[in-house]
Amino acid sequence: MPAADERFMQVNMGPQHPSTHGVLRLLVSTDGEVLRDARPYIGYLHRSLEKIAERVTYPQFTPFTDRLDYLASMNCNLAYAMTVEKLLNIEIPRRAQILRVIMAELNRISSHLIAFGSFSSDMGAFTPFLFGIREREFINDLFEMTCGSRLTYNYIRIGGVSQDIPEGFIGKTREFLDYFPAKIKEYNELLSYNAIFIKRLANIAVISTQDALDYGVTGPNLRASGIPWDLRRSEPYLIYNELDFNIPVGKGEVGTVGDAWDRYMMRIYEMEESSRIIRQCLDMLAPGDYTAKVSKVLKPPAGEVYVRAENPRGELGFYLVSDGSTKPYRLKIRAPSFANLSIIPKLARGVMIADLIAIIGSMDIILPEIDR
Amino acid sequence: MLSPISLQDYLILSGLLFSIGVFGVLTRKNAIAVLMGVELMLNAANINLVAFSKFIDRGIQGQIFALFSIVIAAAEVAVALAIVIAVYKTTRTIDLDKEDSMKG
Amino acid sequence: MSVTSYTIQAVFFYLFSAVIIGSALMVVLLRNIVRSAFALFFTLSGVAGIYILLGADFVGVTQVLIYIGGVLILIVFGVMLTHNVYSVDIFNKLGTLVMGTISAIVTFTIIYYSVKPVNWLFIGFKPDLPTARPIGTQLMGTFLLPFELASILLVLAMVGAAYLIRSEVRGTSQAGAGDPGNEQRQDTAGKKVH
Amino acid sequence: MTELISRIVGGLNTPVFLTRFLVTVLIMLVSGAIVLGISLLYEGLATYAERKVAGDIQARIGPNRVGPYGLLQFVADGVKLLLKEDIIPFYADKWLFILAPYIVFTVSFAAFVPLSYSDHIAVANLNVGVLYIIAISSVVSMAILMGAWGSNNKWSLFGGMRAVAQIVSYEIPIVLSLLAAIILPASMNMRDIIVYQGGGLGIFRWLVFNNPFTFLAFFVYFIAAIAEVNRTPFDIPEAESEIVAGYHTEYTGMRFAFFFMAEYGDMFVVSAIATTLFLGGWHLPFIGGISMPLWLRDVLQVAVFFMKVFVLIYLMMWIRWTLPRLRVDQLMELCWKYLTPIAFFNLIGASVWVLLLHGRGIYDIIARIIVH
Amino acid sequence: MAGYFKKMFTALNSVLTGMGITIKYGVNPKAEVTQQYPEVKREPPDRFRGKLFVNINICTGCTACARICPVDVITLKTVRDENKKLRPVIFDINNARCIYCGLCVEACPVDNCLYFEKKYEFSAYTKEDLISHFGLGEAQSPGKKAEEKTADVTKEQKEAAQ
Amino acid sequence: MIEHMIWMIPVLPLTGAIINLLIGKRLPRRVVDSIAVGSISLSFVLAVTAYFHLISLPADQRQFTDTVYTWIGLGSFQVNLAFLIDPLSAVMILIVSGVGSVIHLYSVGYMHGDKRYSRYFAFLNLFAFAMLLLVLSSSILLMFVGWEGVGLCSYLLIGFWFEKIENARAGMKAFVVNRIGDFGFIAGFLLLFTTLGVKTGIWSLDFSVLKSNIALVPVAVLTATGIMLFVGATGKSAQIPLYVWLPDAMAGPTPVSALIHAATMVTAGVYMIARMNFLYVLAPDALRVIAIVGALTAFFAATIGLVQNDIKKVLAYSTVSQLGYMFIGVGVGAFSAGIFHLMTHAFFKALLFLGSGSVIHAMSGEQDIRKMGGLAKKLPVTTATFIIATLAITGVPGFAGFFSKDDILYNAYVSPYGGTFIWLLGVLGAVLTAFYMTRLVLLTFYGKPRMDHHTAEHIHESPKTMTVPLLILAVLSAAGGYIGMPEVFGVHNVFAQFLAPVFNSGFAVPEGSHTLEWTLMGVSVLAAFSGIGGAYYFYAVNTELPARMAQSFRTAYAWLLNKYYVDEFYLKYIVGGVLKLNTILSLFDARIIDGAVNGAAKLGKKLSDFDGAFDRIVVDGAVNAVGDGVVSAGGVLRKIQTGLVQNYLIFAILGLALLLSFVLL
Repeated sequence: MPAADERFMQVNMGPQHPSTHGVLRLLVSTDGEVLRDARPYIGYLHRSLEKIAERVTYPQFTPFTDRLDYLASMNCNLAYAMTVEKLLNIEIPRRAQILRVIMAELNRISSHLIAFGSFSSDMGAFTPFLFGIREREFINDLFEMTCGSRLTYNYIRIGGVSQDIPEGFIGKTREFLDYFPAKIKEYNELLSYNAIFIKRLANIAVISTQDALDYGVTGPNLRASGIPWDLRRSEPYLIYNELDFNIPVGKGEVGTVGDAWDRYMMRIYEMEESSRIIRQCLDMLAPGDYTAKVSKVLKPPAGEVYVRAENPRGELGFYLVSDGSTKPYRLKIRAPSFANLSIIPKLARGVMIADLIAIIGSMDIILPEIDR
Repeated sequence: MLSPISLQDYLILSGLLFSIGVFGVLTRKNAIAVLMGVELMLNAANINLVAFSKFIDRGIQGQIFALFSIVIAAAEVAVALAIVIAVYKTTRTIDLDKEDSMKG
Repeated sequence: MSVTSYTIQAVFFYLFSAVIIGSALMVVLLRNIVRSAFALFFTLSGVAGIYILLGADFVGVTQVLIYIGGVLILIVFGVMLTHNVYSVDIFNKLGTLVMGTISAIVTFTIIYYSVKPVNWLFIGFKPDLPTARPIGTQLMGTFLLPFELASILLVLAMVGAAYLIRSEVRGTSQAGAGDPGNEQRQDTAGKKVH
Repeated sequence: MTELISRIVGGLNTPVFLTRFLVTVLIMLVSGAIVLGISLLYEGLATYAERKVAGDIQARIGPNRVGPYGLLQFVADGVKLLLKEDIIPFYADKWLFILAPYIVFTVSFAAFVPLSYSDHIAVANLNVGVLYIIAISSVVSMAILMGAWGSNNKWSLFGGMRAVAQIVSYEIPIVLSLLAAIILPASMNMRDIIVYQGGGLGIFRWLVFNNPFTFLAFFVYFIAAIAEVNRTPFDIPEAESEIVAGYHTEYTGMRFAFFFMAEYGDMFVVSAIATTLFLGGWHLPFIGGISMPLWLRDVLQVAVFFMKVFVLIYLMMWIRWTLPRLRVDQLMELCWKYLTPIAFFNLIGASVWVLLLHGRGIYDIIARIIVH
Repeated sequence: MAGYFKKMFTALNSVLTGMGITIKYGVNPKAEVTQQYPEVKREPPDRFRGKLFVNINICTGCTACARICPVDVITLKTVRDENKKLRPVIFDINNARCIYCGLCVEACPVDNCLYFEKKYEFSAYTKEDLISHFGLGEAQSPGKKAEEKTADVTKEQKEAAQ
Repeated sequence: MIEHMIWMIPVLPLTGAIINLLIGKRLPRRVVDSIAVGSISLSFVLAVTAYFHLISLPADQRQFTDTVYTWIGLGSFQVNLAFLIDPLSAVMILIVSGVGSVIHLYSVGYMHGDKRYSRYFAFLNLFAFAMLLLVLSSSILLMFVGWEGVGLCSYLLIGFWFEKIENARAGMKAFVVNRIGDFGFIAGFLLLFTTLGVKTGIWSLDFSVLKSNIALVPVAVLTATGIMLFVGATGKSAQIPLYVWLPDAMAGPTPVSALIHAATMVTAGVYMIARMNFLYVLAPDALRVIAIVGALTAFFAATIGLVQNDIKKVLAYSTVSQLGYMFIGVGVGAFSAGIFHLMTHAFFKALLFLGSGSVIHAMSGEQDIRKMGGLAKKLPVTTATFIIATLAITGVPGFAGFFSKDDILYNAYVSPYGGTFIWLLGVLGAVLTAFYMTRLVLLTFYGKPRMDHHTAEHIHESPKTMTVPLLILAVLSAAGGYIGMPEVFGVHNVFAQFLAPVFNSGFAVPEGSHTLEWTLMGVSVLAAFSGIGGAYYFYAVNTELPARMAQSFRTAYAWLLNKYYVDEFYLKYIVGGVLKLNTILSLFDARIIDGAVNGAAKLGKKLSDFDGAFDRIVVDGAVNAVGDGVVSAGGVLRKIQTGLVQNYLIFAILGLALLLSFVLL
């Protein structure tokens, strides 16, 4: 702990605080309402996931990846599955690939809905949060009918997906896609373009392009700073190179490029883009295998591999070392929120307490991923 | 049965309050506490004004004076506190026993 | 005015007096300065009550509005700005305490003996009439100049106070390491922050 | 009031002063108890209404378990709060901590006193009624500061400081906009003000329609009043996502309930002032001229008064569940850069209007034009 | 100055737009999406991952489920019966630890042996109550300790063999 | 009409000051200076109108009062906010507003690049207001307000460039030294007020009332009052011993020096004594003191002026010296001569200062005359006007200074209050004046350029706004003297006649023979030319001589250069304060033996007497005893002075209680 400057008030924001999105602890040093310093202290949710990986077999670790970013389990499953597949050199059937994309993008929408909702409640408006939850329920229902679970899906497996989609899934998804744009418009009217909301966020906590690169910020936060870096486009995996979608970047619509409002708005735009992707995928969906042939006991050859995928919160990477046994020798997770969190002390200097909440909310960090 | 309250009673109440204020001003070590003592004294004076207005004044001028006094007290406190805080910022204390740069 | 009214008035007078004197004593005697600031709240409320008892409802309400809503808040803010949360105790020295007591008693004696023997010239019974309108009329008439001056004074005080407080350049004032008050604050802070 | 006392005492026909005195005190206590009871009932129902309105707006149902339509929810809540453990933090300043909620509640309750509920019903018809309410509600900030300081919690302190700054600042536009209305009836007596607004089919003489300046004043007042009672979008003193719960962070059980009820009490009072000063108070719209028994008229008037108040309270709730929260400095900016100057020029305009047109409102002018 | 009023106007406009949206919901009871849970029970989909159930009679005691479980939910003890077939004497599933990943169900080689029920209400007062005992030993000596159960079943088998 | 517009004369600049002070920062510079110059010019127009109105009246009725407001009304004691116009104040307002307008105009050019432009003009206007209030007031109290006002404004203006600590110090010094004088002033008029009140029951501070009742006051009181008032005048008008602030006050902008320290403020003391002439004629002892102090100042300041190298410092000492002449004038009872010199001095000294400002402006801020030279070619207008002013100040016949100075010297010789000694000092002063002024001109404008190359390139004539005022003042300096031509030339002394109603109580000038007058005039002309010639010899013909002189009279030169170490003396022995008395006493011998003895031995008998006295005292051990006594007494007393306000309050309350108990019991 740094020597406390007597002039400033030291306040612990968290680990028990309504808007630190979990158990993040920020040691905040304030001069009245103005922050001098905010240092994040992490580790309150540490579960040794990387160590556990060394003690379980490759397929057994899949459910644990659900718990990395619990709001985007599908995407975490996907990244892990792709990592092991690369190690094993497995080719995935096309239907499985398309299903994976559909699930990943649906989960991206549901994750962004939570980001949108929780951010709105951070900003003091509670109603959009419930609206967001309402739409997310729809997606949860879709997932539940596919894999039986509503939060930790464990659906995307090494070699494909665990089950084929059930009957009626496509119809329901289309229903959702038809219903969703009107809701996005509603969000925008209710919140995004609300004068108070803009006033709270425009020009707040601007991440410059250089800073974003320096701190390794990824995902919507990076794109909000004006860099069109999206792994789906820059390093296409699955079938993303066949799809037509835009990479929204921050334009400083109401303030500066890379301000909190831009970061928030990236998520709204991405939800729209994801809807487009899902629609295309549904059209492309043709009968086929939902999984490749994978042996019951996985024994990848010795070696190491790093695979990354675009998660809702940024670049999720798995660095996997295999010694040829059934268990990973070492698994290192590159969590996007962890990198994104690192820029918070820089942003938090000199802003007000309310802005700190806006910063955390607009970065959309998730603690299980940070603490692992 | 209680006898009607006379002007004297009000004046004595005000005198008591004033004396307490004097006590506070004289004994408190803290500048703001002294300021509170001053407020007590001002209030005592205002009670006098209003009481005279009720019992002797034919018009309402005593009350108007009290109003002015209240308003000016507000200004006084604002400035006094500003000074106290300015002193605090330079010396990091408002202990009057330490503010003795006038000491011979 | 019936006798009952007198009685009620007397009851209220003694009630308010007790509140005023009691809380005023707390204001000057309590060692915790925040508490004495809050005790001042009761004194001021009691004085407002006395005003209303005297038929000066406008003054009474103004007392509440300005003294409690303004002055007292300022004082409490002042206390909070100049004290650490954990060191609000103030002590009185015995010497000044004795001298102060003597002075206070002497003051009261003088006031008492100058008030008591006087035969005040009463104008007789004066009903409690509405005061807001005559006060307003007189402020805008007879007392227009003082009224305007008071407003100017208030503005000046406001500007002056703001100027005084903001004159410090942030981050330049250094709390000396040898400052005893500073050490004490840190000690207590270290003890109680958990 | 005095009439009532003398009637009752006269009925007793006893010369003993003590009896008369006791009867007077008794009547005071009883009338106080009635108002207290009604206000408690109102406050309970208001909390229920708040939750119901929130539910409606958020596409939920809201409380519906206890009693019909969940109407008794507040009773359950009250019982729960009463039975909850009463926690006083160890390092709190116990005196202040205990005293603060009582003062807050008392003050909010005391503000009910000068309200004129119908032509004949009022607890005390004060000559300086409007000023009295303004003065007494400024005491709230003191009590809040007491609680905030007494809690010895940094979040509480933040909340207290914010609350005081906000209440003190917003008093200025409130008073200025009220003055714009008061100069017409030239009285601060609630009943006089309402009587002034009689006629004109019961709505056209409302001060809000009197002239453009009073119309504007009403909105300025209403916005400032929302801030005065610390409700979203001005709920920064208890902004839960920023400073946990502000000044009542450490309060539990009944002490918390006092703060809670005081908020709803204040809502009623500010709405009642708006009703009294701008919306014609208890005047029966359209049917005011019809002769009817006195008791019926009083009942109708009370109903009309409460109806108007509740509409305004609904408006406040509606706003609360729509808008995000402002930041501290933006709140001050709104007050000092927008509301105060507008209210100020509005007051000048209203004075000029009154001077030039001798207090005639737009309705009077139109009526004159039509008649002649 | 024009900017000042324009700002006010845009602010008011956006606020009123927002309020228009909320009042639409506020006055429309049909918009309410809440389900009255205890009265209205939601029908879970077919693939719902609820409480695990074991059809112990067709269980082959292969322990595939216990091995694949990442969190060691399943406690499985088998005894060879007279036909040299493995019989699951103890088949305990600790619902408090289960993460409902479904790996065990997929691993089970026997159809309809280990599967998820559509049950989702199984609150209990103690953690022990959350352990479901499916093993054969449970039928014979319920409530006994694991060792005793094994002993009982072994004894019974011995008796039967004799 | 004009009788009731007198109040506007001071109020106009006040309005200008208020406007510029409040919103000047937001106004364009053109507007700021228009307001400032316009307001003072309007005042001047009004003053001229008032003047013409005044001379349209018969000579014995030339006095009227414009009462605006009853300022203080306590029973019979009443102080009005009233303005008095009589010939004396008419002359003064003409000078103040006239010269003031010119200087305002000049400032527009001089200050054009300054960042606190509006504030400067606000202060300048405020100063004009205070000065006009001073000269127009009809009572001492109101005059005192103006008196303090000019003090304040001089503080503000001297320290106008307060970024440099010396400037701020100079302002402070002026303020503090003025306060010392003011103390005398207050004491003086209060003494008069109370004595008159107690003696006669007439509680008044009005000049007219005082004048008519002055005879009722005992002479001793009048003398005391006169001396006390004169102490005030020494402060304001920079006479011995309080002149030290004026040279330092040159730190302010040059137009300020011109306005405050040449033309107006410093003359306040002279004006005050002239205004109180009815008192002084009854207190001849006080007059003598004034005359002697004036003569000494005139001489000593001139000696210091001989060796100064800063162009403004030379002018500053010449101002002090010329003020000494004015005091000689009023001190010998020739009030109109004093005022006459005041007027001509205002013209030529303002011109000198403005000319020096123009030079400094051209030299990019350089003030050292050793680094100038040869400027005549590059600054023709400045040079010409400067030379006119120099001729005026040196008393070359025909120029303004000649008539006024001659008038004073003549009166000093013939007046019963004066005498040969004073006259002689005056003449010597005139020689020295001529010498150092010529030196200044020669060093500045002629000879080889001594400035560095860079500065030389930038030298250029000042803009119109600066040269036009110079020309106006040059005309006045050249011709202004003719309104006061002595009667020996066969004309009427218009000026003296005009002022006569005010000074009717003054002494009658004894009819000296024309021969005497011619002789004296000849002596002073001779003095002027000898000074000029000497300077010409030293600085144009034999240019090495001054350096050699300085070398051979090293110590004397050092004394002169360091202004007789008066500042150091004050700093060490007066400012040090009472509490440090002990330290001072113990250090006395070391300092005095080293510093004072050496100088005293070479300077002459007077100072060595002084020094010798010191020596004896210091050698005497008794002083130590005195010092110890002071310390121990102070030790007892300082226990009371805890520095804690509350302790003081306790004593105050107990004391009050004691007092009240006498009343009540």
